[in-house]
Amino acid sequence: MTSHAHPEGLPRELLALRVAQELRAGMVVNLGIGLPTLVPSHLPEGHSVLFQSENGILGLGGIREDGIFDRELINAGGQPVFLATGASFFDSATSFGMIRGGHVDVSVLGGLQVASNGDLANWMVPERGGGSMGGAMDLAVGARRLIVAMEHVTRDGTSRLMERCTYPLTAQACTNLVVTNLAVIAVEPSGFVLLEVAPGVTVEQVIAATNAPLTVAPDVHEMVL
Amino acid sequence: MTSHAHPEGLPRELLALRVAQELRAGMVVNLGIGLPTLVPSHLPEGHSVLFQSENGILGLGGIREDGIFDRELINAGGQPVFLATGASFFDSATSFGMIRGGHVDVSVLGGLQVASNGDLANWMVPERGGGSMGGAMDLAVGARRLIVAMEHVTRDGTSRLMERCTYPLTAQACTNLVVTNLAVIAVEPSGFVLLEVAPGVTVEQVIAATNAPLTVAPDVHEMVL
Amino acid sequence: MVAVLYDTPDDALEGIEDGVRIMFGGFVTAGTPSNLIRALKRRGTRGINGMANNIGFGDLLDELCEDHQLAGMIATFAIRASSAKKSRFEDQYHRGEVTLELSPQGTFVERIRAGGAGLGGVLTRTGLGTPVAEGKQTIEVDGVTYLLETPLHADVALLKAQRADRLGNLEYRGAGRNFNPLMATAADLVIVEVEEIVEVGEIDPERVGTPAVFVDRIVQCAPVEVFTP
Amino acid sequence: MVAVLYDTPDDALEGIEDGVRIMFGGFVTAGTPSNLIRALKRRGTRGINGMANNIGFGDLLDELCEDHQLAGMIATFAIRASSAKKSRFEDQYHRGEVTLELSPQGTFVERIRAGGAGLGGVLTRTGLGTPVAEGKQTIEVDGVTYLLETPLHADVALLKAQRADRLGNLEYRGAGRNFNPLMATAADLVIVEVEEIVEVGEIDPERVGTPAVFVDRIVQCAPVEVFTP
Repeated sequence: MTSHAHPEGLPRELLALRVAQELRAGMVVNLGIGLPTLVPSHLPEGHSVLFQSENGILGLGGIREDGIFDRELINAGGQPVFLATGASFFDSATSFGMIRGGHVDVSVLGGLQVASNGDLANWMVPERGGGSMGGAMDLAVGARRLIVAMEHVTRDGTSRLMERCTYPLTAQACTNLVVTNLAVIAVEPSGFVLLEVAPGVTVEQVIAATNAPLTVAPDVHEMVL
Repeated sequence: MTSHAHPEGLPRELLALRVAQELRAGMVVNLGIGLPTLVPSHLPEGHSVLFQSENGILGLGGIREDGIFDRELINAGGQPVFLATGASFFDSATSFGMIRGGHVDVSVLGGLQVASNGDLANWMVPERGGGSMGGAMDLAVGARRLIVAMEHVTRDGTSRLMERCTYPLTAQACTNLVVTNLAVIAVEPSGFVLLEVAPGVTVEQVIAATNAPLTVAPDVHEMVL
Repeated sequence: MVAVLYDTPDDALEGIEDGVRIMFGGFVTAGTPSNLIRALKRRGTRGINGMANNIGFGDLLDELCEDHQLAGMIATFAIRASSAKKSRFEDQYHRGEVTLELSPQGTFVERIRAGGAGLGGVLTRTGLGTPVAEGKQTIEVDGVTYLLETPLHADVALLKAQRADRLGNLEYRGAGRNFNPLMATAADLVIVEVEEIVEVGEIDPERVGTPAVFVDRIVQCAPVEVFTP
Repeated sequence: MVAVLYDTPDDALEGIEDGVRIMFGGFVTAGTPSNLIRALKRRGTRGINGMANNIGFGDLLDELCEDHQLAGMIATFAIRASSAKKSRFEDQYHRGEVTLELSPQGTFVERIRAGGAGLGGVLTRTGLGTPVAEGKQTIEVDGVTYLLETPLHADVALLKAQRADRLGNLEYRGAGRNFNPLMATAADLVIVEVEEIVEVGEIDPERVGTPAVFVDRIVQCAPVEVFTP
């Protein structure tokens, strides 16, 4: 398979918008590095989602783009941020107690591979070696609901959704929902269930881009963006 | 043995003074409930001993006796206290991390029984049942040096220093020094070593009041109070 | 979730039923939820399995024994080794009407922390060679033996802080912290009495002792007058 | 013990020898002891076994690789899974010149905390079924399997706080806390750079983030300018 076999689907910003739609007022949400950090800008003005940042902030505001850099006020990706009203600071032990103890409602992580049993791999490409899990393993184990946001296929067209991950795992059976540029897919005990397709993408194209059995939900429909 | 068989020795205040002499500038010291709380008033003016209180204070000042009671500013015995300059507050997990982690130089605890192998019993009288160890077990295990301050014999004249404790233990082999109304006794690998006697008390009287072998140090002398 | 404000401590206890497991914050008088304890007494909830540092020692928990509301306690300070003074709890303990599990204070708070932080237990040397170790598993790590102490959870935590904002952020004062910030993490329903409630943003983010995520209900009231032991 | 004040970060490192185990506070730019890291580079200490959340990611630790000062790292973020950007550390890792032990971030901080708090280890579900669990003991508690992760200690901790008083009490600002308060408890010698040193009593007891008991040396200096990654 080459990338030409698969449709483009959503650009990154719309993928982030679709993830943002999963968040509800009052939820405590942790966003991983990379694509997930685009999510907050797609929430409505005055939303009451409380963003947790693993480096010790509850009530993270938006990313600061006015050129002012405060080294002590950054998100987990090292970017300068604003604080939301009602924010608080704490150390890393408290932060991961919050995460591991099940006090975070939703974690949004990037992914390299997701298996139909919910396994996630997102911290190491074996060909490169080494790797970096940061807080991802704790988030995958501890968050009440895990959303993985990623491109559906790799640059060379290989599906990132498969029966069993071939990369080292982040955590077992942890993924609840996968949002990709092509589709929204739930991870159920029975495996992947296709809930939504991106505008202009067909169910058949998603099936073709997924390297695992895919149950099509009876009410499968196009994403409303 | 009846109490008439043993001398009176030091009153409580002088026992506390003798314990105070063990403390050095800059030490971090935790004082147990009861007799140990009398220790600070026997330190010289301007001393720099830093008192740790297990309920979450480093830099405890003296006991407040002006009748003003602030419910959030008490020692581990529930008594109102002043703060020393440079004090800090923290939660109980941090407090016991400090204690258990070996960051307290000296712990002074009351005792019911001390054995010649260093075992301490101080939280339960079996005839009464129940008991209360509070923070004593953690202090006995975690403090770098444990001083037990107690009366040498019970009201009915039975020695509190013995070969093996008969009461349930607080911790094993934890006691470094015993300061009583009759004597100062080190706990060495070889057992009890008599270092000092109280004014007016003889070495023979201490031996008679101790229900375990007692090595007399070559330089045994009267306490300098 | 945003914390819900209640008008009275009695209202704040709505839904609490017999047989509940309750963590009580506080160390003697400091950080003790005195109004919530009195409200629990008025409510008459029975079969309570309580967890608190102390009972019968400047707290108001012993009053729950007047009407036999307690089924048992996990505590560090419950029955004095010396002193003639006896609490109602001690009487009921000796008559076999309440159970008592004593936990060393550093172990007690760490078990609560483990319960709130998703950890499987606590490995400590505290309690080895004492009755505290009886019936418990020991684990060897790098040649040193540790006691395995299990996490504590509760259905409800009754806590006290100095101030709260309307989101549920808590600010503590002095030795009022003690077990409160840990218990806030380890109970399904966290109810906090505070001396003052302020608008969101009025508590300095640097001074928040318990972030809002842990707090479900808050009620403002002046502490009950208690006598120092 | 009262903390000792040093004039320069270079002086503050006196006595540090080759083969030392060092914990480095900080998360990317926040709470990173940039002056102490630069001083360590100037000092030329070699064979360092480091522990830090990240290396090569907005910190200055990768500079220690220029002269091959590092023997190995325990870290949570060391080699990017994606991105073409390679650090010196990554190059040396691939050439087998440095070792790397990756620890999940919540496990890493809890191992440090255990090391400082006299606990025998950490029981966590994080890492089960992943390479992190390889060769490690698992423990069953109440029917649930946990991974046993061992405590971390260091000879030296290099930390950063906003302010210190002359006793050694530390006040942190913003996300500058991160690993610093935990590492302060887990090293034999704790050296802290701060932006300001004040008289004892000037830091509000309610705002002390690390009590003086944990701090050995302090030095005042403006943070090194670094670029956000």
